[in-house]
Amino acid sequence: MTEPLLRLEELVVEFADPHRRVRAVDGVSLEIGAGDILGLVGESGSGKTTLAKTVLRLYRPHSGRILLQGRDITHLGEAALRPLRRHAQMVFQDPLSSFNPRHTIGRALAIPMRLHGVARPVPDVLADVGLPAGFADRYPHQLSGGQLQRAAIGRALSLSPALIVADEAVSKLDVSVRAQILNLLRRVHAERGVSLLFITHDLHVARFLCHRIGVMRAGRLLEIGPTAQVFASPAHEYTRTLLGTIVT
Amino acid sequence: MDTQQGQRGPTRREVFRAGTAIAASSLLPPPALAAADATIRAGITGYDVVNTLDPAYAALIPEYYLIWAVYNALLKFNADMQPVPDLAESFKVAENGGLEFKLRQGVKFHDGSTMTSDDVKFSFERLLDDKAPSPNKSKVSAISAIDTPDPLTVRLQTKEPFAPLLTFLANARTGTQVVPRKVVQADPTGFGRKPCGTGAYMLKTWNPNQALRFAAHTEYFVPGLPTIGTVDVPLIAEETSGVTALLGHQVDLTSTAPFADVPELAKRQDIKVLRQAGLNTRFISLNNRKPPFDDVHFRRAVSLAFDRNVLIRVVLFGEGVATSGLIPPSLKASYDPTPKPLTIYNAQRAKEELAKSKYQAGTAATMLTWGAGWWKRIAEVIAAQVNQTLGTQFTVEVNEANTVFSRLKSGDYQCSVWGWLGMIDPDEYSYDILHSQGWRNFAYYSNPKLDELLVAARRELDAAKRGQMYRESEALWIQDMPILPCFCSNVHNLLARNVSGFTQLPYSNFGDQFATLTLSG
Amino acid sequence: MDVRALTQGGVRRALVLAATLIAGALAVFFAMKAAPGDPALTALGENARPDLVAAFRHAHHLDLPVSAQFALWIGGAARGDFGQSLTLAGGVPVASLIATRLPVTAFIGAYALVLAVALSLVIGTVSALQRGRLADTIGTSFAVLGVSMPDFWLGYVLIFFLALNFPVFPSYGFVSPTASLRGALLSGFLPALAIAAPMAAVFARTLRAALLEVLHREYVTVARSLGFGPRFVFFHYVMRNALIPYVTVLGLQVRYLLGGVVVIERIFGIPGMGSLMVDGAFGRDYPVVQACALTFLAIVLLTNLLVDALCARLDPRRAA
Amino acid sequence: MTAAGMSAALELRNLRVTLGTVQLVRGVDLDLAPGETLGVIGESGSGKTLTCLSLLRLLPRGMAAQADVLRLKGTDLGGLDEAAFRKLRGRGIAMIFQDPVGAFNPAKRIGWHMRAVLARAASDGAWQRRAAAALSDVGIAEPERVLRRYPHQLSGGMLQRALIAMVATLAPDVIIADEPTTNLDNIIEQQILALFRSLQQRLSSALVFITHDMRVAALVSDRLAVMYAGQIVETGPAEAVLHRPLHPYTQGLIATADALASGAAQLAEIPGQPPSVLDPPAGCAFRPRCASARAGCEAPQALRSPGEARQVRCLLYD
Amino acid sequence: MLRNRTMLAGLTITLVVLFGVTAGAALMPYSAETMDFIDVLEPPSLAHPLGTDSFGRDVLTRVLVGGRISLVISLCGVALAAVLGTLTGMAAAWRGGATETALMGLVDLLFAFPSFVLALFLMVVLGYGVQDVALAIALVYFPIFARLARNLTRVLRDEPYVQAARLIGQPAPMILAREILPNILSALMVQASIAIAFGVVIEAGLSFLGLGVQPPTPSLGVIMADGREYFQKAPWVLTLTGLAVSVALLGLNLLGDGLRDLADPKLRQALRA
Repeated sequence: MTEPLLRLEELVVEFADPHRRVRAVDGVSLEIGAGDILGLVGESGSGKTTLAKTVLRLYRPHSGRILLQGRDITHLGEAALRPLRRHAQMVFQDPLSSFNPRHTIGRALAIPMRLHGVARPVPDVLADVGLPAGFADRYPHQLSGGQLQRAAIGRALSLSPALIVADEAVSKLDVSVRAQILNLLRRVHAERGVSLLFITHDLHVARFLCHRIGVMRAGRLLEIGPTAQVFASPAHEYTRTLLGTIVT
Repeated sequence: MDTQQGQRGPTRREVFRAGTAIAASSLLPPPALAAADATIRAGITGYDVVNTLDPAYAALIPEYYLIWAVYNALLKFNADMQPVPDLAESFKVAENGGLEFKLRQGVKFHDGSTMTSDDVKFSFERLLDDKAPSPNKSKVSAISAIDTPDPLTVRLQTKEPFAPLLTFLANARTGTQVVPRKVVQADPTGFGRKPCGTGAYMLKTWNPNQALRFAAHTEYFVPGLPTIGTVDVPLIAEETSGVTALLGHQVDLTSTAPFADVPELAKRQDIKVLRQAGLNTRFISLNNRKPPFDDVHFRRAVSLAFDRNVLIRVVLFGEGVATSGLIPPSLKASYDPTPKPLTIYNAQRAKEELAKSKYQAGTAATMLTWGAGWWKRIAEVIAAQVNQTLGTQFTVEVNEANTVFSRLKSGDYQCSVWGWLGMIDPDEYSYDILHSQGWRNFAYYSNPKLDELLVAARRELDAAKRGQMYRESEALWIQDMPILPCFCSNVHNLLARNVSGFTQLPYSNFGDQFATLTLSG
Repeated sequence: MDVRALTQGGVRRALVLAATLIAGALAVFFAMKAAPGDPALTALGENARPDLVAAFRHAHHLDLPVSAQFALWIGGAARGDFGQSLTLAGGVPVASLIATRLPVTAFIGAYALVLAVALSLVIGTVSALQRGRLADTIGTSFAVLGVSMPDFWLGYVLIFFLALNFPVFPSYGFVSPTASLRGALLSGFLPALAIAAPMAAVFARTLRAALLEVLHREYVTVARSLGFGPRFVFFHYVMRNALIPYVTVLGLQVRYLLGGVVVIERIFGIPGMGSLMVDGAFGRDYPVVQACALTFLAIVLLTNLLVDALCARLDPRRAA
Repeated sequence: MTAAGMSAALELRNLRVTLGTVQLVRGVDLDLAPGETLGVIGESGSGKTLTCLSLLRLLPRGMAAQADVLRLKGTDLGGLDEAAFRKLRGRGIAMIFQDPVGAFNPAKRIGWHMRAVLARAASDGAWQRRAAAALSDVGIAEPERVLRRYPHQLSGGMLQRALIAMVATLAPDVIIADEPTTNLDNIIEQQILALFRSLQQRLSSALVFITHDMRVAALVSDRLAVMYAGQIVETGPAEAVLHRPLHPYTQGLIATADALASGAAQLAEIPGQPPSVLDPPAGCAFRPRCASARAGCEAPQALRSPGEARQVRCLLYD
Repeated sequence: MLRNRTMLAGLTITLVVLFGVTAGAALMPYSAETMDFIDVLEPPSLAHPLGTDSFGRDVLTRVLVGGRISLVISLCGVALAAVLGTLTGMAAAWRGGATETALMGLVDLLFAFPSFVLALFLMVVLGYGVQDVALAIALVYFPIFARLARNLTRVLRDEPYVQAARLIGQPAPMILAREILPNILSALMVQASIAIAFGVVIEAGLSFLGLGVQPPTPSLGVIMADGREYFQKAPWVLTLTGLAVSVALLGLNLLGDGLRDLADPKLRQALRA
């Protein structure tokens, strides 16, 4: 049997704030196969963003295991992680703050490729995500949110990762632009076969994009299953409440 | 200069200044206020440390300021700096240098007990005691025996005649003030904090580092004195603050005044400035063992290369006189008023001397000085002038006063601004500083002829002859220029307009005048 | 649970404070030992006899290894015994020196703080409310000028141009508030003003900036949208919330305030901790300098605690 | 013009908001009948929030608003000075804000806020009791406990309820709700929307409901107005606009929403980016993104009335 | 508008001051150290705008030369503090955990000493002199820069673009140097301009007490301490020198204010703490 692209086993993430310990992720186990799109839905504070960042080892888990391509990265140090980084990339919620305000888009795209020895011209990367080559010379504040999010997706893709984690990647975008980015993500998945871990609070968006859906609440994964199944016959009471909010 | 001067560092100023009653004598005695209730605030300026009021162990200038008020010695100085009887009623000097004192009758200590010759004997024995050595021991070490044939007679014997002894027995910085045997023996270590003397004032409260308060000694042996009931003595660290305190009416009398302010202050109507030539000597100490000052011609060249009157003008603001020797003008009997050509600015001669020396223009030397205040200004001015005249490269190095003194003592220096103050006998100025065995001889100067002369002067009991010997000695060493005499500065006291009765003496007296102070409305 | 969290917080703070004090003591002690100069010579005079010097060193444990000296000292300090003054007030317990000096410095410091707060509240508020107008320009100019004036220089200028012409403010010395409160307030006014001027400037700028920032907060708009009166909105919304950064900065500036005290005390002849420390520094009085530095450290740490507590009161989000 | 006349709750003509030389709102008209809900739809930078703030005269420093007509229940507000206008805030026109957390004075308890509002509402009785009643009217359980809480101790949904309770206490004629649910979770959003409906029935206030979300607008509104680049580009009854959108921009928005809801494989998208606030294109601002753009679109477009109670700012309907 | 004017005024004064202490000092017809024992303590006049001191030296010349010395001392001290503080603060924030606790503990300890007490203490320990004053200034400002850099870095550490940099596998030093430093630099510069002003005050204060720079080096504090010696006789030396110092600092402070207003709000917050 083949090892899934990403496997989480009983993952627990805690934060120590000055007064108490907060368990942000509480015993989550799940798998993402190659080419899979998993949506994580839940309300604010449910721990979905923390889970996403822990998967990428921006946070250190308290217990449990993270296996990326079969390799245990739970406790790897920063230096050991570095060469593995290219396999898992992230697209953030706020497109403007995902770019160093002092770097041009071209530089922001070139740095990761240079680090990992990818020889691909920046204009090509821009073209992949539907941006004109001239944008390479612009600074982040000169671009709109939608354009920046395209560039962010381009930056992630340039390293040909196996997994992209998208954290509320369309929620800060204007309504009229959202569809563009969702279509782009879908296209990228179709063309590259890259797996997606897609975090959202928008059930419509989740249903549109994801093969499978996990529902999180208070750090726990309540249920997980194929999108159609979760929508048609939710197993958990909370999921039913959540789905009840969908306006059709 | 005073020893403490060196170590107290940058903000310290000399203290031993004296003044004759220039102002006081010209005024009619003002009507006394209800004196017993009156308080006078006599600020000690430039210092704020007083550790002990035990005369045997005092070392700091402000300590003596106050000891003079609390105690009396056998003798005191009159306005001409001649020792006159104080606790003694009369005294006789024997051929062999021995001294006999008849004491006043019925002199009371602050605790009410009566002073006897035994207390006097005890006071000297204490100074000489090796177990708890006093820094003043050397002043009285000439004494070989103390006899007290009766309660009012004291005889001091010396192995050989020691002329300075008489001066040292006056109420000065020699620790010879008389203390009560019983009180001291009851608590020898605590005595410094709870002093008990025969003086006009007794200590009431002591706020370390801040202020002391004194109350009149009602059984003081001079009838009618003291006139003021209470004397408060704030310790004012900054001398300039002392001036503002006086101008702002926070004090009535100060122990010193900054030179720069004196000319302006003297013009004011609301205060009185007492000033006169002081008992001090300022010079540049040269290390005669180290280049370039190991060459007599170079030393002479430097001495000729700067104008001492410029120092008087820009450092002292006119408050002093240029000197050609070590003994200050106030010691009239020994002072030599003849100006020595080698100490008078003469660029031509300076260059000639330089030509004769083994050093040339461009020679570098470091002149040590310390801290803030006018000490560093002396160095700055001299270095600038000498460099200009001789083309040398003298630089000024500012150091901590402690460090400067250590370096002088260990001979680790080329030249340094230096000086002494408050010394009351010519022997201290001459023997100590230039005799090859003198403990203040940081020039490492040695001249057998001078040594011989200075030893003879110590044994000469005839004041006139002795004075002549010192004048000769000054003429003798000046040719070698082992140090560069610079000037003698004035001493000052500032008085509020309504304060009178302060007789200024050249050695910067202070507490001894509390008794005669009066306030007018 | 709140109470437990609070006491836990208190214990933690007390531990941090103690640790900081000990670390500070260590630093101060060993730094002082490295300083040049010999206290024995300072105390006894440079021409002191060697046997006297040795006796002095023995009496004050200066002949022991430095680590042993430190152990002795810290042990004593823990019991409130900072040893005896070496040169400044020979033999007097340092603790009693500090005990007489600390109230003076506390008074002057508090006086300066009150002046600075009063001045800055007026200037900061007027500047913010009159933003861009003449009053703002004047207030802001004062504020910048205030920080630009060296306090010791200001002290001198105040003495010579104010004190000597208006004798109601003494140019020198200090009257204890226990003796005469009026006297203390008058004699402390000029020194407190010299210390306060730069502080007031910093505080006023902080308040102005904080007020302007709060004015842009949504809750101010909300309050106005509900029809609350301008005075109500200003005091209960704007000022109330601007006080939080204001008090924080106040706390941070205490170290500058105390720094100013050191110089100003000396110039005005105020017998406080500052002049004690300067004298101690000049006189190589190790125990005095160490104790002073440590006391200053303790004052700052305690003030920080106080400010934290005040901030927690002002800002419920910061409460435990 | 449906709700025009003496009985209109609010009447606004040709509102313009400027920041220096930049026109941020470029001539907006609004009419509300009492008890009516107008949904205003627009993206960031469309000028919808500024329109609301200028109704309350609470524009940020530096911005200026001008309108030909502003009437509240027939009273002309144009000539009122600030003191008089202030009395109108809260009771004549009130506003609910997008960020409930930022809307409260962080240093004060909920009870304090309630008390301050109650002081403006003319009624009697102990304030605690009335405050608790007001909170429980908006569906807050244990109101007494909530009164003692600080804002940071409550969730966004709870705070939004409390803010609504405060506004409700003042019973304003017009309530402006500026994206009141955008920062809230789905479930809470549903509850707040329901609360708005019941509240409006109770108070019979007119409601301006601003949102960027078509579906939300449809839930609460009687009529819809769509804004783009500082102008209203389409208005009409909610049903009609949702099912028969006229303006190409509205059509695009609805197509996307429909595609998402139906689970289509590809989303209908509006190409391009929203125009820059500082430099909108001349003429029809939507022209660069419009598939139906044609000659004439580069000229400024007026509102047309192609049907009953409908208006659209588009050349297609000439 | 106002802030631009403020900054312009600050920049103008600073430039004038910089010109004065560099070219200006060279253009003066007098020397800062050569004594003239004739024109002693002359009151201000056309020939000597700030009068002369007790050695007959032109006070303006000395203020210009002394200003340069004081500025250089302050600049060196602040530069040292900024470099060490920034490195420490960034390292602490980036590493977090025990490293941060230890480093910031040290920083907070230094920070808890009253500034001038710390400087004074250091002078006693180090001895007097130009380098020692610079070092004392550096130690007084080190904790301020360390705290600032640490707070700013902590803010930026959680910014998506920094996380993105980690995710593409940039090594920590590279992230700190490339992604974080350039974005906190403006805040550090603001702090530096204010610190330089305060550094001059510290130098002046120490030298004024006689614990700082020692004559004949004419630093501003030395000139003022000298003027204090004969304040009654020639009040202009202390008064006008102090005034000149105030104006120079005014320029630096105005410049700092202007820069602070330009800095973006997130950093402004951190600047205050």
